[in-house]
Amino acid sequence: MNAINTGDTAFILIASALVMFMTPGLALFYGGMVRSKNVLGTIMHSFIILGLVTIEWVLWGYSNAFGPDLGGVIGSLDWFGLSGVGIAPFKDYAGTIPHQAFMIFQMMFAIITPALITGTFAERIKFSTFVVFTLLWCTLVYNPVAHWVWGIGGWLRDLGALDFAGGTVVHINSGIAALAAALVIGKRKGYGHEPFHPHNLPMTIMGAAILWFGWFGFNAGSALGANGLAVSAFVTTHIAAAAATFSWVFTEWMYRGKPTTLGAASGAVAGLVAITPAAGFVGPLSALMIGLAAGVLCYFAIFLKHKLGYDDALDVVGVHGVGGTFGALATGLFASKLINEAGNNGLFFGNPVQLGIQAIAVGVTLVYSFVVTLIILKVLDWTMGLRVEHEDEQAGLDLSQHSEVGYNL
Amino acid sequence: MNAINTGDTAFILIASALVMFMTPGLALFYGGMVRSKNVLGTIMHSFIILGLVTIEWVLWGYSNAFGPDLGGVIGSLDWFGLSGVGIAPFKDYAGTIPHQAFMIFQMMFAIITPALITGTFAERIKFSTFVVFTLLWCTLVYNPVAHWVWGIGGWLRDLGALDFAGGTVVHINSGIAALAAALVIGKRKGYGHEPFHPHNLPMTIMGAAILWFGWFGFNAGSALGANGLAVSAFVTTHIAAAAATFSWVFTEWMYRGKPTTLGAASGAVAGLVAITPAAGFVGPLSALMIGLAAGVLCYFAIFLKHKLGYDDALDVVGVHGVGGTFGALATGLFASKLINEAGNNGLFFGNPVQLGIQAIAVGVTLVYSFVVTLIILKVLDWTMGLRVEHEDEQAGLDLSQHSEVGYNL
Amino acid sequence: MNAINTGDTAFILIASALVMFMTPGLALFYGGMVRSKNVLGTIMHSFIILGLVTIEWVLWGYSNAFGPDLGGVIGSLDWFGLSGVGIAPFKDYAGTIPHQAFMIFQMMFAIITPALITGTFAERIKFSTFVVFTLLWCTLVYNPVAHWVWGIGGWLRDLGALDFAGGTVVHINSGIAALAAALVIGKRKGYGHEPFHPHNLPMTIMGAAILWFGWFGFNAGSALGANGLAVSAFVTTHIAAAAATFSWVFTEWMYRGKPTTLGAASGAVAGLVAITPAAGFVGPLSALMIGLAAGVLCYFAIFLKHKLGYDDALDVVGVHGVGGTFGALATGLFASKLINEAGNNGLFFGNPVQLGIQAIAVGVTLVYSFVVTLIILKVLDWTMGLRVEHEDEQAGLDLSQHSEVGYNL
Amino acid sequence: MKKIEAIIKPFKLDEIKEALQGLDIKGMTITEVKGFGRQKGHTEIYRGAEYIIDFIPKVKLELILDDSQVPQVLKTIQETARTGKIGDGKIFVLPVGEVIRIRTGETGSSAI
Amino acid sequence: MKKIEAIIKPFKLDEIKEALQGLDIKGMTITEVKGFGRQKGHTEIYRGAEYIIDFIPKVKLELILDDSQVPQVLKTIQETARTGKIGDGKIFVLPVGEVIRIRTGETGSSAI
Amino acid sequence: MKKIEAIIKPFKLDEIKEALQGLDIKGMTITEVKGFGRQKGHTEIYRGAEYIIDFIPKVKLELILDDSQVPQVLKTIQETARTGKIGDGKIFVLPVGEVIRIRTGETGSSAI
Ligand SMILES: Nc1ncnc2c1ncn2[C@@H]1O[C@H](COP(=O)(O)OP(=O)(O)O)[C@@H](O)[C@H]1O
Ligand SMILES: Nc1ncnc2c1ncn2[C@@H]1O[C@H](COP(=O)(O)OP(=O)(O)O)[C@@H](O)[C@H]1O
Ligand SMILES: Nc1ncnc2c1ncn2[C@@H]1O[C@H](COP(=O)(O)OP(=O)(O)O)[C@@H](O)[C@H]1O
Repeated sequence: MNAINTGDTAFILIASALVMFMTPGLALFYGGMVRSKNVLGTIMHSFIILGLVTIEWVLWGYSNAFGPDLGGVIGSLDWFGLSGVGIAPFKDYAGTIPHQAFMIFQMMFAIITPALITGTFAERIKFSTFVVFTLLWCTLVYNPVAHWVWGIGGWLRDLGALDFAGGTVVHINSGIAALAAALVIGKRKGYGHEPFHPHNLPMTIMGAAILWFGWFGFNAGSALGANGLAVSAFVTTHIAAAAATFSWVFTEWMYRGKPTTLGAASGAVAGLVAITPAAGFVGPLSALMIGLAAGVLCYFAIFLKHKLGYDDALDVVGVHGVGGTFGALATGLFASKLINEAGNNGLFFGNPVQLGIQAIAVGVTLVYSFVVTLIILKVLDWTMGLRVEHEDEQAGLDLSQHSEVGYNL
Repeated sequence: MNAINTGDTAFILIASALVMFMTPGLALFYGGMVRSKNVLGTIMHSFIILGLVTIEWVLWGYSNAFGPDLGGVIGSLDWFGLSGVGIAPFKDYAGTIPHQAFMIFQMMFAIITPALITGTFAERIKFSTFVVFTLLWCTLVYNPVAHWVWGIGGWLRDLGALDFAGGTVVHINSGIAALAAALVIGKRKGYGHEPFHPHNLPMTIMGAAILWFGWFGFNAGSALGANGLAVSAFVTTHIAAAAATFSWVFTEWMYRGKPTTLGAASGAVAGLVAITPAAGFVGPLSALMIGLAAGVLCYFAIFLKHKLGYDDALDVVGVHGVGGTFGALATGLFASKLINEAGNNGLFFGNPVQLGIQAIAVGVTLVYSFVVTLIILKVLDWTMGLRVEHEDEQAGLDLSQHSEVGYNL
Repeated sequence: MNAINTGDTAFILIASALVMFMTPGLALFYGGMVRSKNVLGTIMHSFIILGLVTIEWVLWGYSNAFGPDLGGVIGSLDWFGLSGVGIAPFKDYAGTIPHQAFMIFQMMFAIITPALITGTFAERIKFSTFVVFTLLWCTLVYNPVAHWVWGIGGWLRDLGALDFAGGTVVHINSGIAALAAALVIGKRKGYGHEPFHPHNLPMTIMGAAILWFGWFGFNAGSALGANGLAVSAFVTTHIAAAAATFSWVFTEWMYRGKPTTLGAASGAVAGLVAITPAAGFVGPLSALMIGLAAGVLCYFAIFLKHKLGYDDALDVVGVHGVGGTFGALATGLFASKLINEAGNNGLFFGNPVQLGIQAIAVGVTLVYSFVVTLIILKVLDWTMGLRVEHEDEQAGLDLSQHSEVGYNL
Repeated sequence: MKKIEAIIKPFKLDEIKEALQGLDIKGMTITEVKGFGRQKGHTEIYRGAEYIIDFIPKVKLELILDDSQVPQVLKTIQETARTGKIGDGKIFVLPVGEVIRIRTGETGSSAI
Repeated sequence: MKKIEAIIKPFKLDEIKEALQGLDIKGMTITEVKGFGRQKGHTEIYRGAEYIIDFIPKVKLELILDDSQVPQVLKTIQETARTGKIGDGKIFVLPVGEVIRIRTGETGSSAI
Repeated sequence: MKKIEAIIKPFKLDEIKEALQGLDIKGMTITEVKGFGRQKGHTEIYRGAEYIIDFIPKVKLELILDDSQVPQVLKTIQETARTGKIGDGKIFVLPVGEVIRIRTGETGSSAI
């Protein structure tokens, strides 16, 4: 039957609104961490993506990612301009809600993913180049990877990889792209000797709170209906976020002597990242474990940049790259058919193969995204230039790129 | 049948919450744009309206706007104090949700409309007079116009004017009232030679984000159920907002050399305003076009005030007046019965008459609202005085009207 | 029948998300009122509770509060670690939504209640002791009281006490605990002669707005379905909040000569507190009256601290203690079976007994919570020490407890 | 050389800056300060508690000048900053021993 | 006439202001400054990275006085601002050439 | 004793502080100020309206020194603060009558 279920539709629409709200939430989360002269530039990265990627998604993005499969690798352009994407449900994706509801829910994921990357090149990227990068990256990286993992006929989906709400597509993908970007763009002027304090931590915490709030839409909405699975994903999402909040803060308390609020906010996001691929496949106590581990792991992962010497300004690699990878693998450990019949069992539930499949999905995404992102950025660096002038960096992106000032208090 | 549908009810309640949240969102949007000494006064305008108009709506507002029709012009007082407005659905408005759900959803519209006006007289209005103005304006302007357009028996509704979610009732209405207010109250001291920089743009952008988020409730909720129409309105709303964000920023980039974040936030609001009357009547690509046009149009519309010499402090006329008018007329161009059987076709779909009907609704609202607002304000100016004392304006509304200070950082 | 209703489930999940969002909202509400050197410490109190209490609730909290009854006094540990708390509805609590949905909705209440208390000891509590206090308080105070009032077999529930959404469990409970805490911890250094201005009122107002927004989930969600009762609770919640916003501001305008924005925000919260126990039992005009009274009453209640000489930093006693007590008693006045068949009539509807029952529930909660909180705090004060060192208080909690600074503008 | 410090009402700053530019003054430095004086402050009210705030926002202007420029500049500031109401502020003149322009190392009058 | 500049601990401001009012001091100007000295700063930690902050918030008090008032004022400030712990601050006395009250144009002692 | 006031570019502060520590300077006080001078400001654009901002953020350094330290410190500041671009700032030297250390009541050189 093709009937639209009002409860499911209400849920997915509100979930879409929540996920949309995450992108400005991210803008605040990132905006509070940069120096005050870059607050608007940083916020603008996320905000303008709302404009750009929406248009891209309507025109060709949705079609490439979810449209009729071409060889397991990409969707065709048959749905260009949303042609044929109407109100009637498209059963292969979601049988009880209008096709457009599925499309707009997915759009919000396509928006936030490139926005996540912006944390790595904050405080120094040229705005015009950034705009071009975003469009290229969505087209050449996000859309294919989304197709592989979620599209009907996508090869990773067919392989049996489990990714409930975007561990590979969103987090590993953006996290590893961020590493490529940090390497190509180079360090911020003064990095390592001048202090780079967050300029407004209440803003960052508020941003983290909005992310947490919106993530309920992200993960529970990925059940595509207001059903038991949605409830299960909602519960695991919250538990993992809380557990990682606690474990990050506790780790740094032990390790550095102080429990910090930025640590609490960072831990929350790390937990949310890690549970994303697992949310609809694991139970509450598994979520607790995943969250606790993610908080500790990501705390130490951010030290990588000091060790390896790249400047991932707002720790996209450490939180989304490492957290997402951990979550995708943890799904291969903790997944259970008792929770989700349509999923599979993980290693701890007697099915070691799943871990291998997860590792393949992770590896493929890491390699593909890293390489293609690197190429895009190198080409842009040669042609348009990736980085603002020395003096513009000193003056800050707000003045140099936007002729505005964040605060006149 | 009189059964309440849980999906529809869930959707309208959450939509009501979202629309309620828009008013504090507006408070931030406006609050960030004024000088720091007026931040609280500006926020207070919106916040106190939540208190005032709720009471007004419960007592007589809802009855006047939606109660039993008197001659096509106004609702009677039969529903005074919500008498007879209970849980059973009132089928003529919404058959699947409790009557009170419809009432509270509409209340949120009645609240935000006068709040929109406050942007025009920001930084100089006397608080006591403002309170009286708000109550008079709701009673004498908002309630009748809402009745004409949406009330059973309202004459513009019967004429066939299409206004999905409030292009005329909310935006044209508040936008033209704002023009009247700007003319009566006069320019801010120092306007034109002193700088009037926004004091906190991150706050403004956050406000715009909340508005965008809440607007999903505003427009999609206007379908009054979690149905295909709601999905369609949700999708067009988002697309238009994104398109206008992009086109405003791009326009100023070309025209003034810089893409600004205030431009992005302003563009988003302009797109949301323009799509409001059209949301449930047009398809995604029409929404894209409406959004793109709204961003360009409203960008240039705000220069009107410099040309014509009035001081519309936060550009209510340029964004809501012009954007709303454009949207209402665009509905007459792009509306299609393929999208909404209960609507009509616009000019581009073979029905030029609709454009004429839209123009009548626009014209009537413009004239009525402008004239009555002007009269109210003139009378208040003579009796209570509209504007704070010279020195109080210099000290700022926060200190002079509220004995408070926004920040002690 | 055991079928899950999608509309109800969608509603309760979104309501849970809204209530979760209240805790960071509270963090902002409180955070804006302290001095800038304590902003992070204050926000952290609420934020870390999200982590701590979630874990506590999953492990033993839910089981103690809602698990199989032991003698009317406490739930057993049968549901430790959510064992047996699955997707199938648990009919005795909520028949149309998964049991886990009920569990997670209740979790959000368990989180915000101890967060409310933190306003009283703001700016001077030791972080480590605070963490221990929170866990003890939840276990020894919140869980039993929640069981008495809401748990199957709880003795106050069986007595017939009406508490729709937590007047006793949440507000009286936290309000009176706050009084105990203020008495034990003592006044802030300089209190009474140095000025203690709010450092960021826009933040406080934003927090109040988020609280209001989230409270729709809190109160309407307490209907546990998207039904007529939810609509009724939603409407009364909004009306009371608005009425108290107005009446608080109006009272201080008359009494002190100025209508303040902090007053508007405080009034909104006072109204929301007072309507909480009554929300699903009273009609719109009763809500109007309750709200109007709450605004006036709580305004004067905060002067108590000056009279009695304790330092309840952010007025938890005045707003939540007094407002909650008033609301619980007002439920005994205004409740009507016409609104909720499953409730009862209050004094004004011919049933004076109900007022007596309400008074018992209030009295019991006041005494139990006060005494146990006092004991916990005294023990902690002797063992760990409750208060930061003199110099740490002067430096602020942000630096001394967290080695962070809120703003670098 | 002399240093002139003027405490003025903040909203007068632009006017004074323009008047001084008219005198061909090439540079100045300003600071946001708070003043306490005859002008009374204001009251703030938070949840019913009243606070009297004595310190009023002012702007401090600092200018280094050649002795010859001093009388004219004093006159201009005094006239432009004046509203005639209490709290208009003060001007102080201090002796200066040496001036150096960092960019060039120039000293004395040519460094101003 | 003399100018007195005192760098003090911020929380001492109110106390000093009151002590000076007791001496019939009619005006002063204060500025938020940061000090570097013997008193050591603090450490901040952001995502595991530690930053040592050397500059400590202080308040600068500026007073123009008649020579006769100077000794008493110095004594009062020194005594009131003193906590005995490192970082209590300094007082500097500078010569002043002229003072003008903007409102009236008065100069010299009567302008203070 | 002398007072040295230097107006510098904000991002030079750390470097200068370190250079001065090298000279065994024990204390200094800094203030955020805004400067107006040859260096031109910037343009801000809000909703299409352009504003020219003339005042540029600078940092003011204040040091009290024994006369003997002055030449060396002037040289160090001038060299370290210099970028060679317009807007590098100025150094002023003012006479000081007296210095008191609040904590101990010491005066003169030993109070610095
Ligand atoms: N003796 C003083 N030393 C330093 N600053 C002073 C002195 N007297 C006044 N001021 C500054 O001048 C400002 C204006 O002084 P005030 O007494 O209010 O008005 P008026 O100068 O018109 O009599 C004060 O706010 C303060 O900043
Ligand atoms: N030579 C100096 N020149 C200018 N300011 C100084 C000087 N020495 C100290 N200060 C100021 O005085 C403050 C207190 O000095 P510090 O050495 O920390 O303590 P103490 O004065 O008790 O020895 C410093 O933070 C700084 O603002
Ligand atoms: N005469 C002056 N009095 C006080 N401050 C001055 C004076 N001239 C310059 N300044 C300060 O020095 C800064 C740098 O001066 P500027 O003219 O821009 O560059 P430069 O010193 O390289 O010629 C100014 O921003 C201002 O703060």
